[in-house]
Amino acid sequence: MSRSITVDEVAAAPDSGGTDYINATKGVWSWLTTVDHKRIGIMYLVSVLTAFALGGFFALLLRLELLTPKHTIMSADTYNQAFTLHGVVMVFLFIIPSIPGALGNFFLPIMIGAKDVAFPRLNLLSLYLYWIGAIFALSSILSSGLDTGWTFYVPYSSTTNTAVVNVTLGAFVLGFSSILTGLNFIVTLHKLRAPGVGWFKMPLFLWGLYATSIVQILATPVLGITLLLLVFERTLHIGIFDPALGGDPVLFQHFFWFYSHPAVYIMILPGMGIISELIAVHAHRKVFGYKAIAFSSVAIALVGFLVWGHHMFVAGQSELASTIFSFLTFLVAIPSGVKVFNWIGTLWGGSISFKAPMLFALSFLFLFTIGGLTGVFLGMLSVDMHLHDTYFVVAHFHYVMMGGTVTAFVGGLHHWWPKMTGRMYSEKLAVLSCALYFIGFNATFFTQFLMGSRGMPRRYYNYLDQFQPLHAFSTFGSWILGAAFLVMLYNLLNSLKNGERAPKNPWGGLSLEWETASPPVTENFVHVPHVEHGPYDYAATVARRAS
Amino acid sequence: MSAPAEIVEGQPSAERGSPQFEVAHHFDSADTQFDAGRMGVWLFLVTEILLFGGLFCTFAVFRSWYFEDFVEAHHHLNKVMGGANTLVLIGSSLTMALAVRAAQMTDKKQTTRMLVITLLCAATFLVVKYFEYSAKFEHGLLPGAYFHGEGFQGTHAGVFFAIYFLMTGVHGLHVLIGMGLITWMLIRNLRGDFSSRYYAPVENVGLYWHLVDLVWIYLFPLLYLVG
Amino acid sequence: MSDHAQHGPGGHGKDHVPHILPLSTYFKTWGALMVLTVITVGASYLNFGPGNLVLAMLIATAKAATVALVFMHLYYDHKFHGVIFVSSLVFLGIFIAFTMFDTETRGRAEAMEGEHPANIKDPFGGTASEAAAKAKLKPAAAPAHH
Amino acid sequence: MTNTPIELGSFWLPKQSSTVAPQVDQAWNAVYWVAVFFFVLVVTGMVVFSWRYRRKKEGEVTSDVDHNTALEVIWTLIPLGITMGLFTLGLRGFINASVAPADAIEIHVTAQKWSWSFTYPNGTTTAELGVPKDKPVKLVMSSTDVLHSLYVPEFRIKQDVIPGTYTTLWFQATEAKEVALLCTEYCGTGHSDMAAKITVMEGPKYLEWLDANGDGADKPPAERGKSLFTTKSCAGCHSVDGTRVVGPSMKGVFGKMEDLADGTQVKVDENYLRESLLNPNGKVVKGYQPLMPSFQGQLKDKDIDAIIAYLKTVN
Repeated sequence: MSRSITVDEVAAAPDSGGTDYINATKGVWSWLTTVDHKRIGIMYLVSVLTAFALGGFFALLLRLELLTPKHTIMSADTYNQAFTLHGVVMVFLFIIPSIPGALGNFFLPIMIGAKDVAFPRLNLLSLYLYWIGAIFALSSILSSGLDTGWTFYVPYSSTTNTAVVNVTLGAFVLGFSSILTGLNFIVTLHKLRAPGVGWFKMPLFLWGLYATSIVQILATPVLGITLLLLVFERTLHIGIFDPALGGDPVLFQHFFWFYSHPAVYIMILPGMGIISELIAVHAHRKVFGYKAIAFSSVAIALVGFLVWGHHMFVAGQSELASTIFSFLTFLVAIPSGVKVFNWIGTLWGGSISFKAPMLFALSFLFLFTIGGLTGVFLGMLSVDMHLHDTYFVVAHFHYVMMGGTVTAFVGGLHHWWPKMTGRMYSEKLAVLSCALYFIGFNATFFTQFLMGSRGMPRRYYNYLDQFQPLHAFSTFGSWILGAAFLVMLYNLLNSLKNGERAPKNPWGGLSLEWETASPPVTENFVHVPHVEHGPYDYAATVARRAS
Repeated sequence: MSAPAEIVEGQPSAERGSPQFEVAHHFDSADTQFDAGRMGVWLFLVTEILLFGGLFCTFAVFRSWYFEDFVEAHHHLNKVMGGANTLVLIGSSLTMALAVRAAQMTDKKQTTRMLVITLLCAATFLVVKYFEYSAKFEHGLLPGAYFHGEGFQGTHAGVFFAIYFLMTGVHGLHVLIGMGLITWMLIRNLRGDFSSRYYAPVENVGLYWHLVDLVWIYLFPLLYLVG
Repeated sequence: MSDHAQHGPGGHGKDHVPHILPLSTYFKTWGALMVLTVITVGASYLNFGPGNLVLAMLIATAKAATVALVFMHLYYDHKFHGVIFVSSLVFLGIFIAFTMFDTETRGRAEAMEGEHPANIKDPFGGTASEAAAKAKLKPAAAPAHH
Repeated sequence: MTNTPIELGSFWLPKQSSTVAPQVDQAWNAVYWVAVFFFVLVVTGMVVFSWRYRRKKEGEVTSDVDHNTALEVIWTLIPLGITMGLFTLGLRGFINASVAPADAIEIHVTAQKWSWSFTYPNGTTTAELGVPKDKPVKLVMSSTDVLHSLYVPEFRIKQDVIPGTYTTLWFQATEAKEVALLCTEYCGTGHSDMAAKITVMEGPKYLEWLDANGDGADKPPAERGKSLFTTKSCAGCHSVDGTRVVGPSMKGVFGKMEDLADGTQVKVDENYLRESLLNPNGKVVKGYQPLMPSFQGQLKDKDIDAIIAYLKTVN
């Protein structure tokens, strides 16, 4: 890749005699005590993928149970615990930490030409807190389970005799982990950008992470106090949420959603950032509307704080509050729409290669558009009255969270896999897994829109016979989806052993991570790189090469 | 790092201590490292404010719903003790600020003195709190289900005391954590870690301590004065 | 926003130079805080009705601002740190205000229906009772068209 | 679980069986077609551009156009206008559904794990809901334990039921038929079985039903007792399958000798059961707390007879 503008180019991509961040030091201990953001990223990656496998296992069990009404493979109580754990594991242990923890940690410093994040030891602490939180949360499986749903609504959660305290304390600790990551990223982006990396010369992935970090800082502490209040309500009956003592169960929902709605943006914004990278790099095209995409990330993050009450239109919230929240919800839909248009605009006039990462990015566009548009249904006050707490909602948030975030995550994983591991995976298998994923996903979840709009409530163990064919179809879809992930797992793991050595820049990208070796050396670059053009100046680069 | 520091004329330049301090490898200058640390602490303080914010929100909601009950219940708090504690905490904020100033001037003795006074103020605060809590326990002025205070007209005093104990309890926990951090600073100061070249930890603990004071500045009038 | 991207390696010294305030500033600040505390306690013995809350909050805010600006050096610090601090208060305000939009107005629509049936029930048309009456009439009215 | 199915009215939605439903469906249709339009727009753009600009050789020169202000303003403002329209449409249906007409019949709904009970203006309580056709009905709802939510798909109405607070919901049924009522707020083990049947009747038939059928006077006593056992919340504390809940199980209770808390013994017969309903904490079974409320004044003699008749059958 000719990039004449890098002052330290020769030194920045050293053939360092085979020494890289992976084999720089040896032994488990050297990983557990590392402060290298790349190693921490890899440990996050392994952890969140384990969590994803666990959550996915619960999901498959749930779908199997729903194959027929009434008892199929488990009792109602087991079912309730399974969907709760599916939600808790996927939300707190997988989606929230996934992209920032794994890909963000690995690439954020490299993309701005820094040697590490601002607070490397805090970064390691954040990983340890994640593990501790995970152990707390998962200890519930071994004790009495948890059957509240991931939303912990009172008074159910303050009266059920399952392990609410373990899991809330776990989520509390996980919240700390999330806060520390966000704090670290914000400071890193402010203070450690290499010379020449101005705010608007950052890859858009970083704008996504920046916006995410703002939300993590502002919203997560409220989850902390909410869970603390819940624990006190359970153990000491303080009466803040207990109506018998003058408290208000609906107030809990305000507290919970003040965090959990912005948390939706913690989940999706980094994914949107990845998609901007994938489309630009694989289309070799300058991003259309860079500033619009960058600012819309921040706008989504901030306006996202004003709309939590749209989860409560039928919860006993006042009509005035519902009206205000509905209005603001429509406003937050706009920046998401703008992003989609900009991505399509970036395809225009590009030179598009259909490697696996790009296929995932196009799948994202398809799935996220459905997810986003069905969100508009739920934002409409009267329509939400019919759809709230039905499978329509389940389908909607799976299209956003899985069709959006997970698709972006696996797309990003394929995109950066050669950089992270130094190995190429089999393109054929990657394309196969993407195709299976796309088909399986739609089969599983599109069906659920139909069930929901026809009146099938969520969190149902047993259901009306008329829904059986649709449920069965959804369950078959989930098996295809499961198979897609098995193929993907095999492909990626196999590449570690048998994959070809990855070149420095397999996709012809222009951002800084493609300047350094695959895999990168311990401090990313031998000399601080000096960058004089944006990460998407493809046309200029081609022209320069031609001249 | 190698390059000898340039010293700006007119700034305090006691002994150039802290040989331990080196700019961390991933920062380009000492200023950047200082700023990064301080920005990190400010971001952390944001999370603290929103954590307490949840409790302020419950207070606002329930005060509005059970206004009379709250006014009645707040007369059972001791304004004198609360006021005294406010003065103690403000005093500790002053001494903390002075400790940072002393550290900035590489005045080790003065730093030690000020940190010790700050610790004593914090301890005084907690002792007063202990007496207040005991009095509440004695009269059955307890949260929610455990409330059995006598002579109350309203039926929601339990909610007031739930919020009172939560707010002051969480605040008290922060005072305790602050005392731990100040003690740690004291030890490091005695070890000779700090100088005008390097005082970031003292400054950052100071910021935390001032926030603890800030929260109390709102807690006190809300709970003790207007109810 | 402080932008360190412009600083090259070695562009700045390896030493940080502290910004030191004169002692008198600290003591004046402390004095002001003590006086404000005495005023707020004193004011609580007088009855201004809702004014008590407003006054107490104004004094508390004055005290908090003093602590933040002087003791916490926010006045002398990077502007961005002030932005961080203020935005936390803004979002806290949003949290409390939006929650109270709900808690303060529950059941209000029902009450308004009682008082002004024409306005709230169907702001775009007649009253609820009329709407129901209309709906009731429809099947009966339909044959009339024949 | 009730076996009343949800009748479909279109591919996506159930039948419209209340006066609220057409307005909700109007909003649904609007947003549905807006969504279809934008989905087709995005996917077409994606497919067409992907094909048209596929990479034919390496090193192609790509467009350097990085924005177009006019275009971007347009594609921000048009969706903004559309969403504002949708908001208004949603608000309209919502306000209409939120506030009941003043002349609505008030029926009190009590939700508990995991059953519904409905109390009519004349004091009758039933486990299934009966309502007149073409008359507005207002439900005043409260829960005795956790959150529940009352949902009638064919009426397009839903509202959470909260302990310690009354929430309301209203509808006016347009067709004499049976429709399903479901619980949509997760409430534990029996959540998915917490359903009830709504029978919509012609006006005169409703009054008849309320008088006679309402409190089940024409059913055999044991059957009436069984429904009273649910509607009067007995089932919340007393199981009928032998499991220990808050109070003793009723399985095989009739004729049994029970040890009492005061050390004496008692034979469970009609008189003991009657006494336990009216003065429940007089003779408490050993190992249980005196927690049961008295049903003095709430149960008529024939109700007590019916419950006893039912308990005789629980083995």
